[in-house]
Order: sequence, then structure tokens, then C-alpha cells
Amino acid sequence: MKFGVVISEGPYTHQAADSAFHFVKSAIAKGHEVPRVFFYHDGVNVATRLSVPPQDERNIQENWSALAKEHGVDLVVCIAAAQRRGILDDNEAKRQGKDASNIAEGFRISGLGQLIEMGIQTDRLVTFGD
Amino acid sequence: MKFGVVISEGPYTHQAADSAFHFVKSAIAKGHEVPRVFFYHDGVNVATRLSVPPQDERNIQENWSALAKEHGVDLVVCIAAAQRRGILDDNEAKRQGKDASNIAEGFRISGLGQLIEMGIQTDRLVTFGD
Amino acid sequence: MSEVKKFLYVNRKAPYGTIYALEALEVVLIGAAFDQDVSLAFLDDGVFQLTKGQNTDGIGVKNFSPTFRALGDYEVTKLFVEQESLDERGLTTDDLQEVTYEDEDDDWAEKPSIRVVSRAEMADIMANQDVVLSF
Amino acid sequence: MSEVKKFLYVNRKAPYGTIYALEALEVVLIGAAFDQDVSLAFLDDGVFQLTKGQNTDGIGVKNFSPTFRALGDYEVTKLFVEQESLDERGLTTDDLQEVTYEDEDDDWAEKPSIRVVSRAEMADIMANQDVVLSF
Amino acid sequence: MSTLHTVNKSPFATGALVSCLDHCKDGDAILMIEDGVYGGLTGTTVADRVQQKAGSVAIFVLSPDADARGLATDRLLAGVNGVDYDGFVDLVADHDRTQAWL
Amino acid sequence: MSTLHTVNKSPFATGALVSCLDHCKDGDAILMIEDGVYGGLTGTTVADRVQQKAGSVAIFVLSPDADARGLATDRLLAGVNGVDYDGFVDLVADHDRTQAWL
Repeated sequence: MKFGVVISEGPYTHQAADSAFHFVKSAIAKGHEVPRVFFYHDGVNVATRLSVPPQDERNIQENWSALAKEHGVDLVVCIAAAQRRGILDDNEAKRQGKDASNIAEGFRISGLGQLIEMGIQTDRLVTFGD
Repeated sequence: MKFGVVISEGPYTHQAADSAFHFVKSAIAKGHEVPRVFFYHDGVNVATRLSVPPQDERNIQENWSALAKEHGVDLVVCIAAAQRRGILDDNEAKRQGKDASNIAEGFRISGLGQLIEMGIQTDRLVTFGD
Repeated sequence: MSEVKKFLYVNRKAPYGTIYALEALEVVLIGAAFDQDVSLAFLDDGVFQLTKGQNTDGIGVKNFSPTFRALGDYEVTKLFVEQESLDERGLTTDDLQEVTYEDEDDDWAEKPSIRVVSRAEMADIMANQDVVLSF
Repeated sequence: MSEVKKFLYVNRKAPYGTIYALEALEVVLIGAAFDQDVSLAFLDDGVFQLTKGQNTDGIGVKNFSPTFRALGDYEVTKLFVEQESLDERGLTTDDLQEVTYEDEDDDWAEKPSIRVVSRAEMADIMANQDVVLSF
Repeated sequence: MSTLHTVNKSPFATGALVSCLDHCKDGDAILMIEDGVYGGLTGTTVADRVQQKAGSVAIFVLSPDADARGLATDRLLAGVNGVDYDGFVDLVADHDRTQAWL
Repeated sequence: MSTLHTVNKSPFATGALVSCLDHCKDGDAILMIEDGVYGGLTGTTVADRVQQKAGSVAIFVLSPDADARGLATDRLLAGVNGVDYDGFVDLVADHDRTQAWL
């Protein structure tokens, strides 16, 4: 079965990104497909590569990047939500006249249409938020 | 009178940073001192200079940076909270081996001791959070 | 696109204190381009999103409540508001702004988009969807 | 430092679902170095922070509950827990972990740091502070 | 010695206002800000609890937040008064401490 | 046609669980995750409301979240059962839609 997943809250502050991670891992291990995870609201903050969690804590961004690489999950960050919150890729940084970008490997910035498309093309949609 | 202010939530997502801004402006206009504002939890996300809000919305980071410049308010971002969430200055970026920083003008990264010190040295402490 | 899915946007939070209401509306506007069967549910504090007379000048935040009135132009015409949620908050439909659409199947007659439903009806609406997005 | 202020850390949120409990504890640990008069209040869902038997292996998040037991070493010895908050959640003091400190004024006798108080007493404690930090 | 309590959550969404009402003391003040302003409305499921306290505790709503949410002044409970940000500042100065019910 | 409802908030902090209980239908399932697991406890102010639904609605807590919070299995209401993340996945697959009560 195809699952779409929405993450609506930022890393560490809320458990949403952790819960979603364990859920997606289990879903894939059980033979389901998770073609896309959509990051919305503060969820876009999961995508920063500048995060430096304490050594004895999990690295939420790295976990997602690794999962995406291993299983081909499309990690989409909402562009409008990301702009408000200061999550940029190189293209966006250039376009907005900013001197740095901060998006991590495996994440890509795109529009809200990708969320609707995910809702249309998957069999189930699961939201992790606040 | 001396006011200390704590902001515990991120910009745009929660109203905290807006409410605090209006409060601090009024306090200063009424002749009070606001020597320091401390950004904790997701409040550290106010400090990113990479934010690009829509043209017809307020720019929360720029508002704070301007207020700090005009009135000498010390905008302190908690280092531990900032590291988890990917808010870095140049020094921290170098120290952590990261290829970019994202802190805005007028904000500085420091320890939680600055929060306690603010509580000791001000007459009133006001918290804006979730 | 052959398949039309029923999308429900569930709004349970008040406006301005948090961004969920505004960013939910942004999804609805983009989603309207996809020609799905769209409904919006307003229950619990979500009913506060539709109050009339919102004036955000004093808090320096954009007033997005007029956008609800534009939804008809996007063919988003089903805004279900829960009666019990209004009652608990001391509100009546008179406290809500008018949102209308022009019904192309009825000679473009102007009709109300807001439909007040009971809690039981809201539960039925929720149970009759393909995709539920919660804000 | 001549002036000693009374600091109260108010904990009203459950652990793990959000980071507030953990980051509150980080403030308490740093604050302990400042030689102020420190108290912690646990009420509403904050009482859940002190439950025993927490095991976070299954959620991949660090278990910080043992840190409460270290507070005595930092001379943080007043952890006020509200009885009514426990009652409403079906908890008794038996569900809480033991937190103790060694009382230097009483020949280093080991004493409990957790003091269960009524809601009225909690209100009195809150009203008797110089600085209240809420999490 | 008295306290200014701030409540920024809707009383229909979280327990913050009720907990605040249960812990404030005679002579304290409560200022409802952000989504907290809904706690000042008449005819709600919490109106009686708020009204009961309004005698012994001064209760305010932050008017800019009430305006943003379309709450007309005549919908506020008797004894619940509006203040602007300057009034907020005065309330902080006039009480010995501020406690936020987050 | 049935729904899996997820509740991730403590019932003592927000109204999400109660609203979910008020809107779910016979044959639906409720999965309490994150701070939502406290809704499965015995002897609480919401226990009766949860217990009442447990006949017509299948109620679960996510065990890893219950364990993290120190909730022993014998403290869960009768009819409230634990599942792990694999069980969560099965619940999603077995119901026609998932609705999150945020």
C-alpha cells in the first residue's frame, strides 16, 4: 500500500518528526511504499543541515536524509512555509538575495501542490503534528 | 523600571515574538528599560537572517534587529537551544564544522546563564511562549 | 485526471495565535487547482476563524479573514461549521462573516457557502472522505 | 552577589511529546550555579515528568528522568508536586520516582526533595517568588 | 505583593486559563492575550468560572488581540476590561511579578 | 468504511481526545500516540469517557510512547490495548482513512 506522510512540527521541540520517522521505517519494513514525506508548518525546520544536537541525542535531520537515500523517499519541504522560517536551498538563496542556504541532502523545496498530489496518489495519508 | 523578556516560540508559527515586540516597544516608549531579550526553545528561530516572509507580512527578524539597534537591547539566543535547531553564528559554524551560519544582525549566541542573570538583574521578567 | 477524491480540511484552531489557520487556507487555495471534491470543516476553536469584524491593525499581523470570502471563486463552496462548537463559545451564525458562491448549476444564483451542521452531522461528513488534512 | 532572589521554575507539561520539560531542566542545572533560592513546581501535566520507570528506548529519544535525581547535588532540593494534579491523573506518590538530597544542616541526612502540596499551598508558593519561569 | 498572570491560550483549547484561575490569589490580575482573549467572552462554557473570579481578581483582555479576533467590547464579561500594550506594560510594572500560563 | 483517529495530546492539556471521542463512529479505531497515551490511564478525570467508547470503538496506545512515559500496562483501561509501530502501520492500512486530532 502507498502511504503519504505529513510532518507539521519542528525537530526536537515536538515529537512529530520522531514519531513519523519510526512510522515510516516500520511501514517500509513491512513492505509498504512511502513515496513522499511532506514537511509543512514548522516541519520545514527538520530540513536544516545546520542543526547540531548533543552527542547523546538522535540527529533527526541525518536520520531522515539517510532514510530517504536508502529507500528513495521524496522529502518535500513546502516553499512558502520554508521561506517564512528561513529554510532555503541554493537556488532560493540566490533568488532571494540571501548569502547562505541551509537545506540538507535529500530534502527538496517545492510547492503545496506536492502535498495535494500526495493525497491523490497515495492510499493513505498520515499526519504528525502538534 | 528594568524589564527582562523571554521569547519561547518561533516566528510566524506562534504569536509570541510579535506580542513581545509590541510589549517591548511600548515599555521603552513609556520610559522603562529593556536591557535584554532572551530567546529560548523555538524562540531561537527568530534569529535567522534567512527568513523571507511574504511582502505583505511583517518581517519579525528585521523588526527585532532594528529595535535592538535603536534602543541597545541585547538579543541573546540560547546556545544549546540554537544548536539543536540549526541557528549558528560564524564562530559556532566554524567550531561545529558547518559550512554556513544564519544568525541575523543584532542577535548574539550565549549561554543559559544570561537568562538567569537577566532574572536577577531586572525588576520584572515577562515570558511570551506557547 | 480521472480519479476525483474527497478532501476534507479540518480546522480546529483559532486564528492569529498560531499560524495553522492561515497556512491551512494556503493549502486550500493551492488545492483548489486540482479539481478534487473539497470540503472545509470548522469545529472546536476553528469556528473562530470565521468571525466577522476581525481587525488586526493593532497586532501588526495580516488579516486573512477576507480570503474566506474569495473561496467561492476557487469553487470551494462547502464550509461546514459545527453548531455545538459555536454554542460552547457563545457564538451564533450572526457572529460569522457571510461567505457565498455563485452556483453555476442554478443560473449563477448567489448561495451561502457556510453550512451549520450538528456534531453528529460533522462526524458523518468526516467519515465520508478519502483524504483528511488536519490543521 | 549580595542579592538572593527566589526563582520558581513552573513545569506544567508532560515529557517527550514536547521539549519543554527537558529544556526547563537544562535551565535549572545552569541556574543552580547562581546561588539563588530555587524551587521547582510540578502541576497539571508537569507531574508526569516525575513518573518512575520511564523507558525511552522505543522512541529513540534520550531519557532525562534520571537527571531529576541528580538535582540534589546541585543544591536544588525543593520540588513541589501538586496533589490535585496527581489525583486528576490517577497518580499517587508511589508512581513518582524518589528524589533525595543530603541536608548539610542536619548531618548530611538523606531527605526527600519531592514535597507534595495542595493546590492552595501551590498558589501560596507561586505568590512568594521574585522570578517565575514558566515551561 | 501581587502577581500579574498572563494567559495566551484559548480556554476551549487548553487548560491554562482554568489552572490560572485555580492558582491566582485575591488582589492578583489576569491579562488575557493572544488566543487567551476568548476567555473574556460572555455565554461560553467557561464564562461562569471567569465571572466568579472577576470580583477578587482584576481581569483584562489585550484589546489589540481582541480586535484582531473580532471580539466586540460588548461581548466581554462584566468586569473584564480591555487594555492596550501600554496598559500591559503598566500591569507588569504595578505587580510584583509576572507569571505566564503557557 | 472506517477511520483510524490519532490523538497525540494529553487529554488533561487539550480538548483533542474529547473532540475525537465526540466525533468517532462505531467501528472506528483510536490510536493514542506521544502525549496522547495518557488518555489510556485508569483513574483519571477522562477515564469514564474513554471507557464508554471502548465498546464501540477500538482503542489503542502506542506502546513505545507509553513505555517512555513510564505507564505500566496494568495501568491501562480495560479494552485499551498496546501496539508497536508495526501495529500502527497495520491500523493505518486496515482503515480507510486516518484523521489526526492535532
